[in-house]
Amino acid sequence: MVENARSLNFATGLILLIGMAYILGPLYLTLTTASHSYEFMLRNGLAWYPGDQLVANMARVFTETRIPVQMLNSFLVALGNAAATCILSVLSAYALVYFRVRWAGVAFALILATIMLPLEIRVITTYQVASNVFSPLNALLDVTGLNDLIAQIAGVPLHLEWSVLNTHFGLIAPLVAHGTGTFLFRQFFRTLPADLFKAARMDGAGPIRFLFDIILPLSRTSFAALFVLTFLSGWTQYLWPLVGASTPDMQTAVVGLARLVPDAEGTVPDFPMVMAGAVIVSIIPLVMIALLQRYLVQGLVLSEK
Amino acid sequence: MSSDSNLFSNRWLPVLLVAPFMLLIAVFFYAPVFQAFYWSFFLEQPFGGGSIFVGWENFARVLSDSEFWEAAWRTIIFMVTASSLAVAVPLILAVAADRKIHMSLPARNVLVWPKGVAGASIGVVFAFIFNPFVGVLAPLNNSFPGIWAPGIDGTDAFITLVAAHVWGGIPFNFVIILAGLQSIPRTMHQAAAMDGAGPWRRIFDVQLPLIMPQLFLTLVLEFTESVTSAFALIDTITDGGPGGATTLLVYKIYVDGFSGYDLSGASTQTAILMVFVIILTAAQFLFLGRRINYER
Amino acid sequence: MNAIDTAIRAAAADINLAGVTKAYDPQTIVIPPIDVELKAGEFTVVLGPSGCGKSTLLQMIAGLERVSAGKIVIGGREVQDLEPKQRGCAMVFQNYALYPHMTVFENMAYSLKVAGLAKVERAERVAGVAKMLGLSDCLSRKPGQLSGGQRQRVAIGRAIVREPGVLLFDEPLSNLDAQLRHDMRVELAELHRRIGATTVFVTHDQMEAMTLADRILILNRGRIEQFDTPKAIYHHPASVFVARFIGAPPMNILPVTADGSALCLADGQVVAETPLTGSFQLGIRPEDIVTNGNGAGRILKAMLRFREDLGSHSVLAADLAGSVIRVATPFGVDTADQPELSLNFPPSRLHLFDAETGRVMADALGA
Amino acid sequence: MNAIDTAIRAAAADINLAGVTKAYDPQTIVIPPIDVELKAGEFTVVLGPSGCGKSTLLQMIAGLERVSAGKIVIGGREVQDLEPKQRGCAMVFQNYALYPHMTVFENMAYSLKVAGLAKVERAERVAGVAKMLGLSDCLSRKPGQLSGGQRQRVAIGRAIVREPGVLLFDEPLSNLDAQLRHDMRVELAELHRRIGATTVFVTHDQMEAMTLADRILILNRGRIEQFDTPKAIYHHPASVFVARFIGAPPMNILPVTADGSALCLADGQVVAETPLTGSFQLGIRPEDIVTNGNGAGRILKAMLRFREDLGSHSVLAADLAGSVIRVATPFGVDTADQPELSLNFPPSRLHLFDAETGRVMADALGA
Amino acid sequence: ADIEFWYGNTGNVETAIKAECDAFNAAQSKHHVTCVGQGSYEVSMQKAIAAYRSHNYPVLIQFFDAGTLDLMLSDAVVPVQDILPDVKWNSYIAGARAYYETSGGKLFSQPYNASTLLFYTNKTELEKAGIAKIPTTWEEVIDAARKLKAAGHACPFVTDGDTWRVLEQFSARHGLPIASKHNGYDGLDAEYVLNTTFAAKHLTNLVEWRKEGLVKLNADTKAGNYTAAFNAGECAMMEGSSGSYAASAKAFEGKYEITVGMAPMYQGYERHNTLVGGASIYVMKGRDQSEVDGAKAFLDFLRQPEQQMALTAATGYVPVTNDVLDAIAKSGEGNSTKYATAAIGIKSMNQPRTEDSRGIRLGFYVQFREVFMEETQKAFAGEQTMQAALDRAKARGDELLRRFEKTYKGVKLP
Ligand SMILES: Nc1ncnc2c1ncn2[C@@H]1O[C@H](COP(=O)(O)OP(=O)(O)OP(=O)(O)O)[C@@H](O)[C@H]1O
Ligand SMILES: Nc1ncnc2c1ncn2[C@@H]1O[C@H](COP(=O)(O)OP(=O)(O)OP(=O)(O)O)[C@@H](O)[C@H]1O
Ligand SMILES: O=P(O)(O)OC[C@H](O)CO
Ligand SMILES: [Mg+2]
Ligand SMILES: [Mg+2]
Repeated sequence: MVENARSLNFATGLILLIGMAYILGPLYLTLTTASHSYEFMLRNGLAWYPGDQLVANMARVFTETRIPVQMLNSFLVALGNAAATCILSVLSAYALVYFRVRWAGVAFALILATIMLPLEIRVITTYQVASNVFSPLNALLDVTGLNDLIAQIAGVPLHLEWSVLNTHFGLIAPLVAHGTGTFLFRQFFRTLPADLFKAARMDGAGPIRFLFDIILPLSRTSFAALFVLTFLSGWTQYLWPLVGASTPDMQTAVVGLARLVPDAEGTVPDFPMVMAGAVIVSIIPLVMIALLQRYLVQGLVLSEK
Repeated sequence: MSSDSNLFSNRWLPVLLVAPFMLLIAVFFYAPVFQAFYWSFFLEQPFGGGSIFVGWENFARVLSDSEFWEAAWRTIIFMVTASSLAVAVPLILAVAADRKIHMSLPARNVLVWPKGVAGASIGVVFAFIFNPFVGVLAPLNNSFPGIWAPGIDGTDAFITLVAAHVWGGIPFNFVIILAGLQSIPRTMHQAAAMDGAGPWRRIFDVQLPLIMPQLFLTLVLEFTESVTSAFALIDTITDGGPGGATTLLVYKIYVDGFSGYDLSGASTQTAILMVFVIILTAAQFLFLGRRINYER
Repeated sequence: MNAIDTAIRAAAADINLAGVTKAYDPQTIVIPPIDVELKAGEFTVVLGPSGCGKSTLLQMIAGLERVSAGKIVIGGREVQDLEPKQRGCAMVFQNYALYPHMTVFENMAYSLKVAGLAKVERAERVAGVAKMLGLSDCLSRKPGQLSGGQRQRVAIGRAIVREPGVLLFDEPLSNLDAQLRHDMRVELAELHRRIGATTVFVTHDQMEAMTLADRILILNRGRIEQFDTPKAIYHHPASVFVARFIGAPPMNILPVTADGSALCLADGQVVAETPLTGSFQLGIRPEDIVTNGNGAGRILKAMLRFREDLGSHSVLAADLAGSVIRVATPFGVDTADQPELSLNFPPSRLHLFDAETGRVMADALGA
Repeated sequence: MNAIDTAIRAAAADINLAGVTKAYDPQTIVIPPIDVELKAGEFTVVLGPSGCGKSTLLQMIAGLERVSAGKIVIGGREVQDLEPKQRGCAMVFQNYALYPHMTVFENMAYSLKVAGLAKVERAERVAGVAKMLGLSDCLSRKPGQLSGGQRQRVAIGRAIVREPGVLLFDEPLSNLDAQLRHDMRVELAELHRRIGATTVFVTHDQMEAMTLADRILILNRGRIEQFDTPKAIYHHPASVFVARFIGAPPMNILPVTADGSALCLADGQVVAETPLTGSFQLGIRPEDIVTNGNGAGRILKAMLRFREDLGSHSVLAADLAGSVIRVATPFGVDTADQPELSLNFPPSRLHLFDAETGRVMADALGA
Repeated sequence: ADIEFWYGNTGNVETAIKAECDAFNAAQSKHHVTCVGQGSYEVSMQKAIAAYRSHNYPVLIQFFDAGTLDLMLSDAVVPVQDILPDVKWNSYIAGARAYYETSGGKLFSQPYNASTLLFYTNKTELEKAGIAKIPTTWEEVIDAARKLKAAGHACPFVTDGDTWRVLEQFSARHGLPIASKHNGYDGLDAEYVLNTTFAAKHLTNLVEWRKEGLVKLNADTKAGNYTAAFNAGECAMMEGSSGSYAASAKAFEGKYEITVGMAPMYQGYERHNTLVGGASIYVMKGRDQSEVDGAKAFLDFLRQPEQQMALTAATGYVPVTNDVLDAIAKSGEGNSTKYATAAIGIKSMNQPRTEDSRGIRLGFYVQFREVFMEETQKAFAGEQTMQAALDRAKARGDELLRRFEKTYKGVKLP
């Protein structure tokens, strides 16, 4: 920057300091509370300084709650969400950018529209659909009258049923039905020089080879960014896992954590344990951010164009 | 773009490539959306025993329901206050972190951390931290009893939600805005400095106008993000209370549909909300999007 | 097997374009029907202003762009409907278009790999080409770790490793700085001598065109203005367009009128004798004008406006009959700084063009 | 009010750099202490290879970069600790750095607005400058809607609208194509004549330097190699560095030894007489070499390697005593294509440099 | 057969339910039951609905009282009495039966974790404040509260203002209707009347008492929750479900003495029965006979006195068949605190009955509970008067009823 005025730097530093305090404050209080005993909390409330019960509280989270197995669910959901989103997005974006198809615009609009209506808005009916994935098909068969035909031929109308509720697939699929990844990759592909495509064609590469030999290796950073983003988003989901999984053993850790509070009806919630749970539940994504922050930033930068 | 030199001409391969994703969004996005609109024209028995077509009656009822409008109004207030804060705070921080001082490196890192903390976890934590008896504001309450009572006072509950939302919303917006700021060429600052503009003036004359695309993006995304985050926060901090003071539309839909098993009512509200969001997003694109399309 | 063969080895081939036309959309015809014959092994430079269709032409030969009409025959085969890889052409792109994630070796070997050539053979061929291009030491580096010149060479290596019958270059030097550009030019010339592929080289830099080409094809809005050797194009431009386009500073063009005996400038000064009548455009190169009035031809009076001293020579700008002309003084000659100049236009150096069409009037000037 | 004054109007001012030093970090000194005096109204071109510190020097004058040590005096005021806007300098950036969100008018008026000038006055001044630069028609357009040359002019307009005492240019023409570059060069020269501000112009294009500069400052790794008029720099380069840097093709440099009487090439051929002894570097410009052995000085034998015909002249590359030298034949001269060349190195055109330091040996050659 | 059973409870109740499931599986080998907790009554119900719609549901589901009408009209369940015709259903106490039977007197579901509203005191604290007699009327409760407050007690009486506690149970035992048509028992065209009965006065009193510092709500307590506040000794008196007795007793152990009694009455009002709360188990329609057999076996198992006693001991839920009280008496632990709620609970539910204290049979009642809470909370926060809140609750509630009526057009109450 141009000026180096001391007062300016001081003000800037102060703003950043306040910002960091705002971010770190709750995290710090979470940690300190998690490091005291339940009795200490009952007596003193919020803990301003660390205690020595952190390990003990964490151990209790592991022995007394379902959070360990729920962490596994979270991990599977996050991983599944990330992997499926990356793969499906890259394929669809590739098809839309690198092929001469007349319907590309329509397809892209259809995909883009999914960004506008978050799952939280349409959760009721998504739940209904998830309870029978074939219901749209059934409805289609009924409406078009095809089912009458089928009923005449086969004797009974076709009515397929497949509930994905309370399955890992069911937890993941509605999260993947989201266009951000396709959008991101499309933007990225469009920044790749057109000559690269020409060069590959001159070298004799067809669409599949071009995808695997050129596009995929070049998309590594975008891939990583999207992967981190969708992993985090899968991990931190709340509403869908809350309704999509009916048993605690299928629920994700975030839901389990939120459940720890009302679970303790009749007693003051065991906040130290809840906070220890919060720490445990956030540790994987936080480590991920710390390690992959670079990709995250690059990925988000891309999405801006 | 229409030229063949840039494109493959295979006919079925692209269909094959898009098909899995299209199928997925057809089933898990469009079918539910369609279902919501469909149900909003019926009175649907919860256990599926039967349904009665009622035309626009559901809409008429919802739209004349003062509860719906209050929830809608609260939603708008939340979106406006929480979303604008969730963009403004990161904006200020990003402008600060864009200056090369010692603090900016750790800040750039730390400010991204909340991205890893789930909305529901934030909720659990903030519920405790803002607890009127044991939380950070307890001393205040000791001196002025009842001054901070999110369990009783709707405004206090609302403030807690906003504070939590902003906390969780900082990273994403911060990163995008910072990226925008950093993509402003150094010479642009130098040119403005030569033109006599100080740092403060440059923020408004150069930096802000130039990161309009990023700001626009954050605003659009923040919009849907606030819906998502709001649900988790409400469900973990306030349960929509006290007295419905924090019942935003998303939460109301969930409660009506899931606790009240009023599928038609919930669907109708969903449908209205969808139309509202679509109109708003379209408006954003039309009014904001158009003005910021200049080349660098 | 035939596919592999043309993909990775072909003899230098003739290229014939017959009535080749290109329109990206029906309204705008980028290239009206053109016919060109390029001889096997010849080095053709395609020169023209931006947007005239050079790249389009090249890409049609390469198969990256479909022809709207017409035939392309390479080495006797009609290829306009074939895929790029079946045409036996290789191409070097303006910004190289190297695969950034592959090493130099992988970049060069990629086409061979796609064609299914065995690993050992691939390695051998790449090694050979790398040696020829002085790239042996950087085979395992990625393009990002190379200098501009090296990248350029990798791009060329990638093209010639396939031993193509036709080598296409689309402004391959335009991203390099002046020094490197000069060096690469020399390298390219030598390379062509060695591998002998029919070469089509697109540029808008006339220096490149002059020094590299066997023949230069000058395009103007998709039409061929002239297709001839560099010398012929320099000394006998077929049109005002060519005359202006080649040479720096460009040829001076002055409106003249002829009355059947003399060729007059706008202010009446007589430049030369001529049997013609009518209006024309007169061309003379800045370096052909003799200052100080002691050359052949009549003396013309001009007013000096300013001079640029370029060390090796100076360029004077002068007003002559209402037009500004440029005069290059040969190096060594120091012109005194007086405003009035006496100039000679040696008749043998004069070019006369039709005022309407801009085409040259053959043998129109006596002397 | 004084602030406004220097911000928007100043007389052409001397610039004195005394012991100015720059180190971005303590290890790497980008500019060792240098002293320069630029006269008021003078047009100084700073020339040097990439990374030599040209931009850094300019930015220190502008106040965009702090000096590590030393004093900068502009128009008698010590300015090294002042803010950019207090120095009365204006600057044109390489990529123009126009504000993309402002119209051309707003771009040009911005500094006036910041300085608090009234609206009417702003409009007046901008209108004046716009007219001078031929921009009157595009005042309400955004930079994105302008051509390269127009953007360039807006950048200049933005700088001169403040009527600065000092005008700084950082490679303002490097993004333009050759034709436009040439035109802008002419425009700039005229502009300078008109507004008369002390001008510092950074470039690495010697053509620009030669044609624009009153004096050229040649930088090499932050050090001043030579600071003199273009002519002096071309004809009397102070070092091998300068000699090689100026002129295209560059001066030929050959290692020579002197035995107190004769100056010999590596293969023993005598080039000239000399009273010196020791090893030196001999320089001669390609265009100073006379071919066909009929010029002044001794005849040297060289082998032709290849020739490039540039139309206006040809450049020959030849082997001489183990080095490759370039010879430019004046236009009009057609050399026969024989491999053996007889060359004259006219003694008056020879430059002798110290083998170690590369500095010129003044008056070292008889003749 | 392998069968599944869904329930909504959490905490120590959930532990007790799981124990019963394990006991069933251990007791015989013909069937195996998997018991799945859904987190809450409301969520459990919604999940059941969606599961039923997708034909992917368990044979046994526990539903709470508020869902009774929805289930009766759902056509999704088979009345237990049809499936198990041989069971002596009239051994169920009338108070429990009334809520879950059809107009024809047929039990629709098997009462399971039955609760009712009780009055809890922290005897130790009351005595400290000089209150010797456990209050039985609201007047006494408030009197005691004043004393407690005077003695420096921060939280004399606590409630969460929940619909079930402050409206349903209050109205029932005071013989007041909350809706016409005997709370909907006589037809879908009922209307709310809660804003016109004495309940309105009581609720207004609560607002006043809260202002005075005698009554506290969840959010007024440090513990954040009324039972937790009572259990921790923060509050001295509370009205609560019998289902939370075990937890309270355990929390008091060694610190305080606890009492439970029937919920307080206003002087001058005759005491009527309190309603059965908690939840009952339904057999879902359309499952295989083998599953139904498993379901029958499990229901039979749960009905056994020993099982009911175990649940009571572990949680405080009230046994609801007449034979259990005898069994408790026979066990010789009749006076043990772990069965403290059994006798008092049954006694409370067996008080004289009116047509308005049978139960609640109103449509979209779960949503109405939300409405009631929302409006009264606003009244407690001072944003509107309690009367206004109740008026609004009635208006919004009637709206729900009309819609329900329309949704089930042509359907008859069974
Ligand atoms: N894909 C395309 N679709 C439509 N028009 C195109 C396309 N590609 C090129 N054109 C148009 O065709 C004309 C010729 O373009 P081409 O790229 O061949 O020019 P060029 O001579 O290579 O120019 P340059 O020197 O700038 O590379 C231009 O007017 C251009 O706008
Ligand atoms: N902000 C900086 N921090 C550290 N080093 C820098 C900085 N700016 C420039 N340098 C270094 O200082 C040296 C001089 O840079 P400068 O930009 O002045 O070169 P230049 O002559 O303008 O080169 P060019 O022709 O490429 O513009 C270079 O080695 C460069 O790497
Ligand atoms: O808390 P419980 O289980 O006694 O249930 C209370 C009410 O009946 C719920 O509707
Ligand atoms: Mg081109
Ligand atoms: Mg520079």
